[in-house]
Amino acid sequence: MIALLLMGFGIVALIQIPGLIKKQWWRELACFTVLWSIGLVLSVMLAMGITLPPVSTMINQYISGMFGI
Amino acid sequence: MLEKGRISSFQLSVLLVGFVLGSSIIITPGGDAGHDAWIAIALGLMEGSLIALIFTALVLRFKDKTIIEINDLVFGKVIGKLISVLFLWYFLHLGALVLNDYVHFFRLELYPATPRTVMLLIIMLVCASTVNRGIEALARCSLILVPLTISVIFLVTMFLIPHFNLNNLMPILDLPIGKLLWSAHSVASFPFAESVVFVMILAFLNKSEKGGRAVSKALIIAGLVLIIASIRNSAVLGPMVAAYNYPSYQAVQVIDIRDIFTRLEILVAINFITMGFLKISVLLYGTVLGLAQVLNLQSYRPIILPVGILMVILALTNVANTIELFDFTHKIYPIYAVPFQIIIPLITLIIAKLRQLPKTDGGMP
Amino acid sequence: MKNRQQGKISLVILLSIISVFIVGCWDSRELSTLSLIAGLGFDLDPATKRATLTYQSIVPSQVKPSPSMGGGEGKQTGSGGLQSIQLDHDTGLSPYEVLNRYTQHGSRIPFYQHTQVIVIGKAAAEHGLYPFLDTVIRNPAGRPNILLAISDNKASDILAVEDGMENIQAVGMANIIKLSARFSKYPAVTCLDFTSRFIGKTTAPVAPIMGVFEETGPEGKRQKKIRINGTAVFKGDKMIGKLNEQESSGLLWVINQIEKGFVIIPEASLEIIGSKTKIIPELTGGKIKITVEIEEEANLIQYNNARNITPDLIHQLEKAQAREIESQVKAVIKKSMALNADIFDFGGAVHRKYKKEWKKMEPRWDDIYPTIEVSVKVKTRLDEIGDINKAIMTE
Amino acid sequence: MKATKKVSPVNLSRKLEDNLKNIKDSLGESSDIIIREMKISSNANVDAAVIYIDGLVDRDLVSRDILQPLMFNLQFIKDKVGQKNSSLLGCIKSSVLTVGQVETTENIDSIISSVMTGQTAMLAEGSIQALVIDTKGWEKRAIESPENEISIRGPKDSFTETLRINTALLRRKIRDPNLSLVSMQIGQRSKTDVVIAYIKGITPDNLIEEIKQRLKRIDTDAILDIGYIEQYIEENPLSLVPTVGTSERPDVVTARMLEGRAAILVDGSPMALTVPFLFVEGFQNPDDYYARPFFASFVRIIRLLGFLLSIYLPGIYVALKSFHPELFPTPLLITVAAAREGHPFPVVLEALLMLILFEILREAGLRLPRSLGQAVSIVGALVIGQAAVSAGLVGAPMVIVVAATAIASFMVVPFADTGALFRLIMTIVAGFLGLFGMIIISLEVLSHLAALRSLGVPYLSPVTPLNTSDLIKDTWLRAPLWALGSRPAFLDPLDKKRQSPDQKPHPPQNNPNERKS
Repeated sequence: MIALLLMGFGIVALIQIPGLIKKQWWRELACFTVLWSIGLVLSVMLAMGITLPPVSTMINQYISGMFGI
Repeated sequence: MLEKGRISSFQLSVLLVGFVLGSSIIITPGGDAGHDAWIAIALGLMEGSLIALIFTALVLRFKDKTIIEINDLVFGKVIGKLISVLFLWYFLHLGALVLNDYVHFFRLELYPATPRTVMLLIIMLVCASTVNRGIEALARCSLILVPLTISVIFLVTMFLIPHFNLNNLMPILDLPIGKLLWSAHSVASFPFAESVVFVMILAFLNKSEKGGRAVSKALIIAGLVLIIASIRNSAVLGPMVAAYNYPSYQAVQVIDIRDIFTRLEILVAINFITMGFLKISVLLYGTVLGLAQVLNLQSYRPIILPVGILMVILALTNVANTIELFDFTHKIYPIYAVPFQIIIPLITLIIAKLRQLPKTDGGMP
Repeated sequence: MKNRQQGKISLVILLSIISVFIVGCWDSRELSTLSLIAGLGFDLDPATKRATLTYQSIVPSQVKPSPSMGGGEGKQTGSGGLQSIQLDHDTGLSPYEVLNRYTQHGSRIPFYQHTQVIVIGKAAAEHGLYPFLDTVIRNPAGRPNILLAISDNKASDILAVEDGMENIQAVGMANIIKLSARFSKYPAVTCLDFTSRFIGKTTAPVAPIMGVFEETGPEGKRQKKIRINGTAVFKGDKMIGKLNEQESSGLLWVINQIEKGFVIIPEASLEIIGSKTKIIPELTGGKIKITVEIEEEANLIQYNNARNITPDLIHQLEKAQAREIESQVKAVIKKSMALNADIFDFGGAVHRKYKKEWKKMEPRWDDIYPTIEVSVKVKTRLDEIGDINKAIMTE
Repeated sequence: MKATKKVSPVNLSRKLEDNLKNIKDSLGESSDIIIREMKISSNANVDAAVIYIDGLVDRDLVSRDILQPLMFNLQFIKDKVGQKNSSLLGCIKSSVLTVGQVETTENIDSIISSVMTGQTAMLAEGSIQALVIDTKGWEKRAIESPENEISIRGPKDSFTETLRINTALLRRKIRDPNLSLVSMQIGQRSKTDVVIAYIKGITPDNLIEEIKQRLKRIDTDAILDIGYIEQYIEENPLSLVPTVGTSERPDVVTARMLEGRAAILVDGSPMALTVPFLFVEGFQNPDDYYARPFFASFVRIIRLLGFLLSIYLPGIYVALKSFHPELFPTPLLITVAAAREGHPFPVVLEALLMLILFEILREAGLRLPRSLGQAVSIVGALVIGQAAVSAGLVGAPMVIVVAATAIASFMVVPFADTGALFRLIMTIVAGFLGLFGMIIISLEVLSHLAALRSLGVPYLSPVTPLNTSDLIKDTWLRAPLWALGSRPAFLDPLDKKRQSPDQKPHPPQNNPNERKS
């Protein structure tokens, strides 16, 4: 599962990075890498069975608390 | 300018119709108003149009500028960027919610065994490749998909006319007024005012002075389609309309014309795929373009795929289960969306007016 | 440059989508691995509370032996020697448990989307249908327009009858129900109709009742046949009574579901060509009065007396017809008052007209309903008198 | 990669011998190169030579109109030269040669290239000029009726391999001096003549500029067919759909030029390219314009339907059978299920098998000599149709589906190849994710088509971006000719008006011949 994931992320990187390097868009490359890494870390966590916080549910609780619904 | 493409006001209208129909084509809004849903939609349409008036006025005031650039101008670099990030979060989250609806529907009705990750990835890939082709391609796709969808809706409604029982719509205004207004507000916030994402797109009109009319026209058309769908569902399904998750899908299952024109519910599913595709694409486009502008990138294309992946991850972890999703969309979302849809654009507009921005002396600030 | 980049990306995307498809086909349901359920029967043993389901599934290979299959023995067609359906039974405590049990003996996955008719045993109907209805409605496989029928005995008996012109008995049963509704004898009720009435709280669901009767065939063989012989009346999810033939027609008159059919009066038979019913509630001094207005149009198709037909006679026939319809309607109203089951949706009519007062009335509807004063007004019109304008024999 | 001996632009010298040696060196030893040396002038004291390539020139022309006058009119030449004190060659050009097109040149390079294209060069001792006489005339195919684009009512001529004939065919249709034929040569070795044909004042100038740019960019050794050009000038070469139109019919090409497109003709190819090529053009046929409008519109809609059917039908069948059996009407399902019973393969495999078998048969039937092709189709029909079904390998409904698809796929010729690929993709996808997958792939294709441009014109116009009047008048519907007042706006022609309005024919107001009744 994780291998598949890494492969997928690898393909994404392979499509994008050479073009960016060729055009010398370093800023874009940095942004891409940061976003890509966040995605990678999160999805590896998901694949390893670590539950990430359910965002909408948290917002739900927060707003419910605020308005007392 | 990150986006070189320009779209006409007509294309914008059609794209906006597609966007509004997006997921509301299957989750008919105002469901908690029962058979009065169509009144709720009509009221919601009014409120939504007022909201749309705010953000179109804001964006069209600054020609050729997206909300991100406007924020920088109005609030200054630092606060502006902060507010922009809020918007980006809203677009991303909304995209994830639409993805959730998408996957929930298909896994419930047609593909119970297909992993949700796979479905999400497939949809995201298609949307990403469309966004990669730019706003022009997206607008042109909508020009084919939206008329098709609307004609399918009308066709299906025609087929359902024999099953209409207009008694099901009576008595009109059965609901207590407070409940109805709440329902109307939730309709306004669910499909109509979500069009606030067009603050990213209105800048690319080739004739920006026509933008306001294009937006209101589109909202009205989409509202009419939704009203027709809602009346149809109530008339066919009777009191069960409030019980079903996907009334349109159930209503169409009733069609049976001489054993041949029957089992047409796949048409509703297809409508949802295509309109959902437009909605997700627009949201992804907004997020990606906005992020690129916040970060001062030269092109938004390199970050499409990573942002798409983040949207998928958000959709996967958004809620723990379906009932939480419904709970969120019905009860919390109408409140949650208020700042993004109304408050921030309104404040920006007021400040822009007070500071008399944009400066008309021609020089680019 | 940009184009080439885009082309490459879209090619990669296309390829990856296709490869994703190839990796897995999770929801593939090959037709030859499915057992197509045509009819479903639900029985309940009131004593043990155990549910029994009867499935009538289609055996595709026996439906219509295709000529190219070229076989010596399987050549005969029609429903003669070949069994094109298969019956299975399962029992268990809850409906879904029973459904689930199918997999213990079935060689194919059950597929419910083509279910034509659901038959419910009398005992189950009297005991309460909620769990079963919930199964049907909640499950995406349960289509809203599956026909419902109540068996006057056990559902499994009905599904076991081999009769009719159809290869698949369940299709035949569905056709019987549809035909009787088209000729305005008994209502055809789908799951959607049933649950809509059910969810409406004050309105009582109805469903046609099917029974098995035996008759002697040409060679002295006893043959079992199916016929509809009444309408079941529910209160909530429980069956509380039964309408006979006359009352069932009366019900259809009131709820405006007369399509075609016949009105038989002593001296003539009349074919209905159109009818429209209005239910007009009136609230005066806290009391509800309901007027049922029926406007009907018919053709004369048989006249028993050898007399020429005159305008006066037509007038008389119209009146006689109106009396007949009125008596049917009155009969069913009496019955429904006796059962205290609002099968006509009078509650809905009141709601539509007096929505404020309804709020107070709704919880007490059971007390109010039997006290409602119902008046019936029937207007009939006789139009055509058939191909002859003179009696062929004079008295 | 220029391997030819590069002939430097050497000017002719006064000595004939040197010139001939130079020319011989560059032309090499080839048996078809004829260098005829002779003596002209009254006392036959001037050496001269005529150079041509046998087979490329009209032999009659050379001997009757060049050699004969040169050798027989010796006295005349001498008189002339003497009288006017003019040059020998000038005199020959003006008074002796009875050929239409004669030019003078001073450059060996240009002499050689002219000779290569079938012209005859004449050199004379003591002259630094040479005459290049147009004597082109080789064996060529006559104009025949079109083979691939059949029309019932339209003209029956088609392009041939000879460029001049093809341009003449265009000229004959449009006798407008504004019909411009810009020619250039492409191909390091082949030196193929390429002509861009367009109508000045209709076709936008930037389009012509763009085509010229793209043609100039081509740097290859040979252009053997118009297909080479096509692949070099496409905007998105990786797309599955063609963005360049081809036609073998002069009437189609002229019609497209009149709408504001440009045509590219290549010597040696019986086809013309037209650009820009849009999606809707694939569904238009010359007969649509020659026949009455209602049937033409009907046929166009049928074509669209057939095209969609040919792409989606096998996929839909597979998807319904293996993913969504609930979508069949019950009676149909029972029939289909009965027909499916006992077949060994999954439906996808069955469908793919039949589709690929069909493509094999099609290709084999196409390539084989005509007499054998018949046999292939008979055997194929037997194998696919009868045997496979009765052997129980393939269900009978599948045969119907594939057969219907096959026939439908031939309705829209420009997209027949594309359609075959899409059909396979759709079928595979349908076998793995049902209708959902098919829609997703369709969306991907749609967005690809929406982004595609042909020479700058959006591929899906006038449907999207929408141009209502064009959409209604000449896309899936075809308005009567008198109503087609303007040229398609999406091509952005310089002259928008095609004809004067109000041409709707009507009965005469007061007809003198009307019978008194």
